[in-house]
Amino acid sequence: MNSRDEALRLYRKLLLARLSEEKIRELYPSNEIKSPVHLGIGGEAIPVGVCHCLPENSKYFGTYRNHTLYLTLTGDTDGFFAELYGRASGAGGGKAGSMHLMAPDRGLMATSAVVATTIPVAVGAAMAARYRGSDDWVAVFFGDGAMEEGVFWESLNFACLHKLRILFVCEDNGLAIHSHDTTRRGFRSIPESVGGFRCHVLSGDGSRLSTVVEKTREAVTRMKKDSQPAFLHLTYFRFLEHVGPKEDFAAGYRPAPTEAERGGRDPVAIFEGELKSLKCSRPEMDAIRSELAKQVDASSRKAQAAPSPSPPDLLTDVFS
Amino acid sequence: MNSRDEALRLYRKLLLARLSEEKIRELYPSNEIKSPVHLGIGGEAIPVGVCHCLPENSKYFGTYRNHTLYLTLTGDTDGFFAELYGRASGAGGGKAGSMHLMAPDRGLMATSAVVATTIPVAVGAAMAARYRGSDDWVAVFFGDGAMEEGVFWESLNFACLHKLRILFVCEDNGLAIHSHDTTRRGFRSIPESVGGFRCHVLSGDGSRLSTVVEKTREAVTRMKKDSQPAFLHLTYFRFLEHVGPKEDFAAGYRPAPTEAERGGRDPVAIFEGELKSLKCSRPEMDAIRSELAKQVDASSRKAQAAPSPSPPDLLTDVFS
Amino acid sequence: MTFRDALALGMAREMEADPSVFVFGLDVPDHKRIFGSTRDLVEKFGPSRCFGTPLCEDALTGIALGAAISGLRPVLVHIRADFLLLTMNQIGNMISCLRYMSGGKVKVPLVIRAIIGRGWGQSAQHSKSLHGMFAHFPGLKVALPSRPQDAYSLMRAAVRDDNPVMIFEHRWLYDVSGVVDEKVKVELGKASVIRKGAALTVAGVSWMNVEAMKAAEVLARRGVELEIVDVRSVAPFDEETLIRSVERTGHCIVADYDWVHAGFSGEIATRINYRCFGKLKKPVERLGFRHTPCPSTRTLENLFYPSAIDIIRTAEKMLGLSETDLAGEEFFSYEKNFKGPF
Amino acid sequence: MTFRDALALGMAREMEADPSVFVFGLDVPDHKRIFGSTRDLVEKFGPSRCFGTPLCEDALTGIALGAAISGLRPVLVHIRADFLLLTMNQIGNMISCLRYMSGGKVKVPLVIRAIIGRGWGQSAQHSKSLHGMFAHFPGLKVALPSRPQDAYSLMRAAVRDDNPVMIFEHRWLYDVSGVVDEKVKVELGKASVIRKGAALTVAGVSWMNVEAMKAAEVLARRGVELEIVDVRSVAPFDEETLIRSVERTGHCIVADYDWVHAGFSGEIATRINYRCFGKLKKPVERLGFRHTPCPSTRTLENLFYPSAIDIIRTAEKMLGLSETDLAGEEFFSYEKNFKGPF
Ligand SMILES: Cc1ncc(C[n+]2csc(CCOP(=O)(O)OP(=O)(O)O)c2C)c(N)n1
Ligand SMILES: Cc1ncc(C[n+]2csc(CCOP(=O)(O)OP(=O)(O)O)c2C)c(N)n1
Ligand SMILES: [Mg+2]
Ligand SMILES: [Mg+2]
Repeated sequence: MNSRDEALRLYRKLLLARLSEEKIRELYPSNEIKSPVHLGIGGEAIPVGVCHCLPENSKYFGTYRNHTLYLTLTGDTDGFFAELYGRASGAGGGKAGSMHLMAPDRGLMATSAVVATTIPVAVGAAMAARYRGSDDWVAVFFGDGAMEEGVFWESLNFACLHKLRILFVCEDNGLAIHSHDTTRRGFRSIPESVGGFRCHVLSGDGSRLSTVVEKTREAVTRMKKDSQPAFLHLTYFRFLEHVGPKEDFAAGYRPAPTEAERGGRDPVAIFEGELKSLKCSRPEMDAIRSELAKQVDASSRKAQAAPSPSPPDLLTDVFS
Repeated sequence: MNSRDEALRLYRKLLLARLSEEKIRELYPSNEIKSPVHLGIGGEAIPVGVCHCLPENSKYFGTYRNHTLYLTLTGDTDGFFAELYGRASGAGGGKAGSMHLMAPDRGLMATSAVVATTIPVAVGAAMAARYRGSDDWVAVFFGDGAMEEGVFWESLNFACLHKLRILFVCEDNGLAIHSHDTTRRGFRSIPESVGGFRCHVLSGDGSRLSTVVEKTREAVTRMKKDSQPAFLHLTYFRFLEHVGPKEDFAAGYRPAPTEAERGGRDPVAIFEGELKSLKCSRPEMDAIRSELAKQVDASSRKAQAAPSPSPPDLLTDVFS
Repeated sequence: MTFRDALALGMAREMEADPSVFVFGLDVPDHKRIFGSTRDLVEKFGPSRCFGTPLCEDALTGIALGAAISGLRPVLVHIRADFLLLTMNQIGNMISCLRYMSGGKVKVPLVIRAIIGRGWGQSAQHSKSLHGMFAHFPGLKVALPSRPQDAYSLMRAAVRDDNPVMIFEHRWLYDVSGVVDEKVKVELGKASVIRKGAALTVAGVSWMNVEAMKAAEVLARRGVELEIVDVRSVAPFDEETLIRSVERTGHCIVADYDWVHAGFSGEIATRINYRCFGKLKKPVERLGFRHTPCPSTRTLENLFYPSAIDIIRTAEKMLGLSETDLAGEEFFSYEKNFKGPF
Repeated sequence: MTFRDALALGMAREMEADPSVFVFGLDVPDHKRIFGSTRDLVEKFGPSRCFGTPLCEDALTGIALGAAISGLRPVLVHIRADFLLLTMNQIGNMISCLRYMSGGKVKVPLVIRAIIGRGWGQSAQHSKSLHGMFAHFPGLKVALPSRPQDAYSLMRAAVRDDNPVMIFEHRWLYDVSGVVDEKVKVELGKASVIRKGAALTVAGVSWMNVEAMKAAEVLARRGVELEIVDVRSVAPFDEETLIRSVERTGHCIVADYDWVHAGFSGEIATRINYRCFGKLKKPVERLGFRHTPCPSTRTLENLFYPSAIDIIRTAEKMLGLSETDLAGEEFFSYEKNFKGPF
């Protein structure tokens, strides 16, 4: 982190995502959010950190676990909640739901509920940038499970062959739904698996926002020097169930973390620690928190009251 | 090679494939072989050598460039030529053509004209062996281009994860139709690309039958000791056009080899050199050659005279 | 017994009977057990016969094929039919035609199960049916049970079949209960008349049979008796059962659970029109999805999907009846039972 | 101008007009130039606008999508339609619905060309059509030109369209010659009456229009005039042109170039039956592939594919005519022109 200011800007992003998802957890039991929600609690630092380090006009691609990415790029809690509630004013006019939040005007080009599907699409965007001679950057976020899909390897090969300006960001929580990495990986480690490709490979703790920023900056520097794609492997801990608002440690497929473990993997708590060393006071942080909480609260209320799409809307947006 | 005898047995296989394909080259201009032919001239040592080193009950999977594999496993020139001519007595009753020659009773379980499609099928066969507790071995042959298809990586990952007894045999001619490897590969080298996976990786000159045998034996030894799949990377030179009976150096996408280069990449010529050092005389080799030439000639004539399938055959073999 | 339990029981019985049967796919043995439909299998048969996999649907399909031609009987499960689109190459270029291409030298006994998603805003990528698309490929059998007995019996028939069989299961059907007689055998490729009636035939596919039963109940109160033919199998397709029905009623609504354009409903309608030429009182009507991707929000979703109400209104129009007052009726009852997040 | 040259010219004109158009795919710029259909493009527009790729059809399709939503207009070429099965996930789960899922925020202008294989024992994996399968997905347009003018004009319309368009090109059509007027525009989604006649309507798809013209020529000699409607587009589908024709003739043969069961022929037949209810003199007949994978040997291949002879015999049956003596006729002339190896 270069400055206190920059850190506070990042903190706002991190917190906006966290508070929005905590709000979903609070509202979900009412059964009014009729969309599956894949919450990113524990993984917020990755999109926040990566997006922070890329230039303004960069293009981003994500998955169904896209809330932080959407909010980081847009700040648009209104469109976010309205979409979760399936309202006409939602980010996707009610057609998207949680899994397909997009904001092309803010660089969020596509998200998808089919694992790994946006990876080649991102490569296509990087190719388009090259084609037009623009210096746009592209980043694509995907889970560790996505690397098992063939299209990941096809896309990586293509991007490396053409030396495209793209960051492959693997958000590694060691899980695909309830399946552990050990039951899915035939390779020695994620960085080693891509080690034979002509790209920069970097790893780090994705729970630490400062690490994410550092690694992304390093990737950017290396890509500028030696123009090849970068592969960023960032680990994090998924606090909640795969889909839905709850914890599910009781299901038995993984142990519940201790309080200390929680703290050590919570990007918000960790970053608050770092803020302290940058001389940000608790009251200062609390003020930001309550300001953002108000925003989230207002947006979620507005969404609840907003009108649904009307019947003719079903038939629009099929073709341009 | 352990003995003169063994070498002569291998020589017969190598030569049977070569002579059969030379016969196709001779007959093709008559337009009576109404099947696309992907000739393996230059690559014969790979299937011949690999199959030689695996136990009797092994299962094999191949591509459309399968003539050597079929002939090595079956010796069946009758069924081979009859299938090329689309006869009822053909290996596939006229339904297969050159691209789908199969002989499950001789271990050749499947071949396919869609690149990379038999790779996962071979993994399934290896899994079946494990499931039944049998010690069958599986080998799957594919071109270098097949490694660019996602399903290769999915299959490799699955096989490595489950430590299956399978040899992935990459027949690397540096070409996919007319595209050179440099226009297709985003990785540093083929062995490096798979280096992060939990498998044994071996490379060698696939034009040299003795090298193929040596590398395969080494793979087998290593797989027995440390039960993991093996990846065998074998290079060779494709003498002819991608599909069809002709040379196509005049097309300009690659230089014609000099006579010396030809000799250095011709598995039959190379192996004849080795045979000499094993004290096999030219007349001895010539005798084998003329014996096999007669067999090939007889089979091709028989095929030309054989009856086509009859109309009701169209509708059989859809379901069991 | 519920539909989900019937599926699990059908697989369990085949696994007991034949050690070459195994069940695999993403998340098959986890604690959710594919919405309960693989319950108890890993406990009863162990992790070598019921196992989860990496995310690699294309390879898994090839692996199933490789196991099948090696003498095993794999059952591959997909939690959403949409993921079948990743496997089309193996299904269309290999599984459906490998036997033919080999001149009958290999046998391909395998089952692919896929769930048709609905409930809780599944939207465009988790809601496809695709049964008609697969029915199109010679060499595949495609079944869609809509009742627990069929879920059980067709599952058993599918596993025993020496050919590739695909089974499509609508998510809402999982909670449907019904009697399951373990001894009842159902042949693949046969339709079933699940309700007798003289006024009009409904050819129902999957969930649409439940909607049709509801429509029939409503219309019966005013003396209009629908006959409902559960198509159950789209490949092979049992034309005869349907034709016999329509020859009696002279009216047919095809209620498919898929888009109408270029879907299986056109195949059914064409065959009826051909065979009942001159005997139909009205042209065959088709119901299915509206021709858009599936939207996420409930409001639009309810317009996207066909329902009992559409069947009722279409039947009334065909029969020249006034519109029934539906004010007091309870529709979509399964949707009300369904809660998120998935 | 030949059909292949017309395809190349259509692309070239769009590439001249718009620098955002580019053409790519396996082997697109090699010396064979996709059977000549990408001729001169790399020379005229350079390797950044016409390039070959690794073997990765799934990724290529996603790459096309990514380029399209970034403001380019990609044309992706497949030398065989069968390889589209590798790309179904991107087409069915992304390309066809990304605009809808985004609530209209992205635009997807891309073209996917695929060649339908026939000639020289292509067998089961190099001979599929699949147009009906794609017509089924809302959000896609699907065209099948059968004449050089349409090859040129539909290609241009496809590249200019702001939506995903798929073009299926039958391999035998490549050698067909015809006049191409560069100024003629053809709208996507419109059928074309390519022969007028009063006796019977043939709805032809792709190559079957050539067979239908031959059949018409034969039957015309005995005074029976077929009307031929080249369907040209299966999504959107131009029902009106066809209905107008069948309303006049009262007879229709749907001649699809695909398997019949669950294929597009059922969609066409259903719509005719619906709209012309009571006006048809005979039930609509369908022609298509026999319901098997495509065999390799010529003997069986000739039984597998429908032909002019089938059209003639079906028309005679429908019209109550005796069988025409076909002894002196030359059929399959393109097959005779076609030589191996591919
Ligand atoms: C192609 C495909 N297969 C299966 C699924 C079902 N599924 C949804 S999320 C998921 C796990 C993905 O794991 P990972 O990529 O690590 O992402 P994470 O959920 O951990 O963020 C699976 C298997 C899917 N959506 N798409
Ligand atoms: C999936 C697929 N894509 C494209 C093709 C067309 N094609 C046939 S062979 C070939 C090249 C394959 O190269 P490689 O795997 O190296 O095998 P080789 O022909 O060199 O033996 C291609 C692109 C195909 N058959 N299948
Ligand atoms: Mg994960
Ligand atoms: Mg090669």
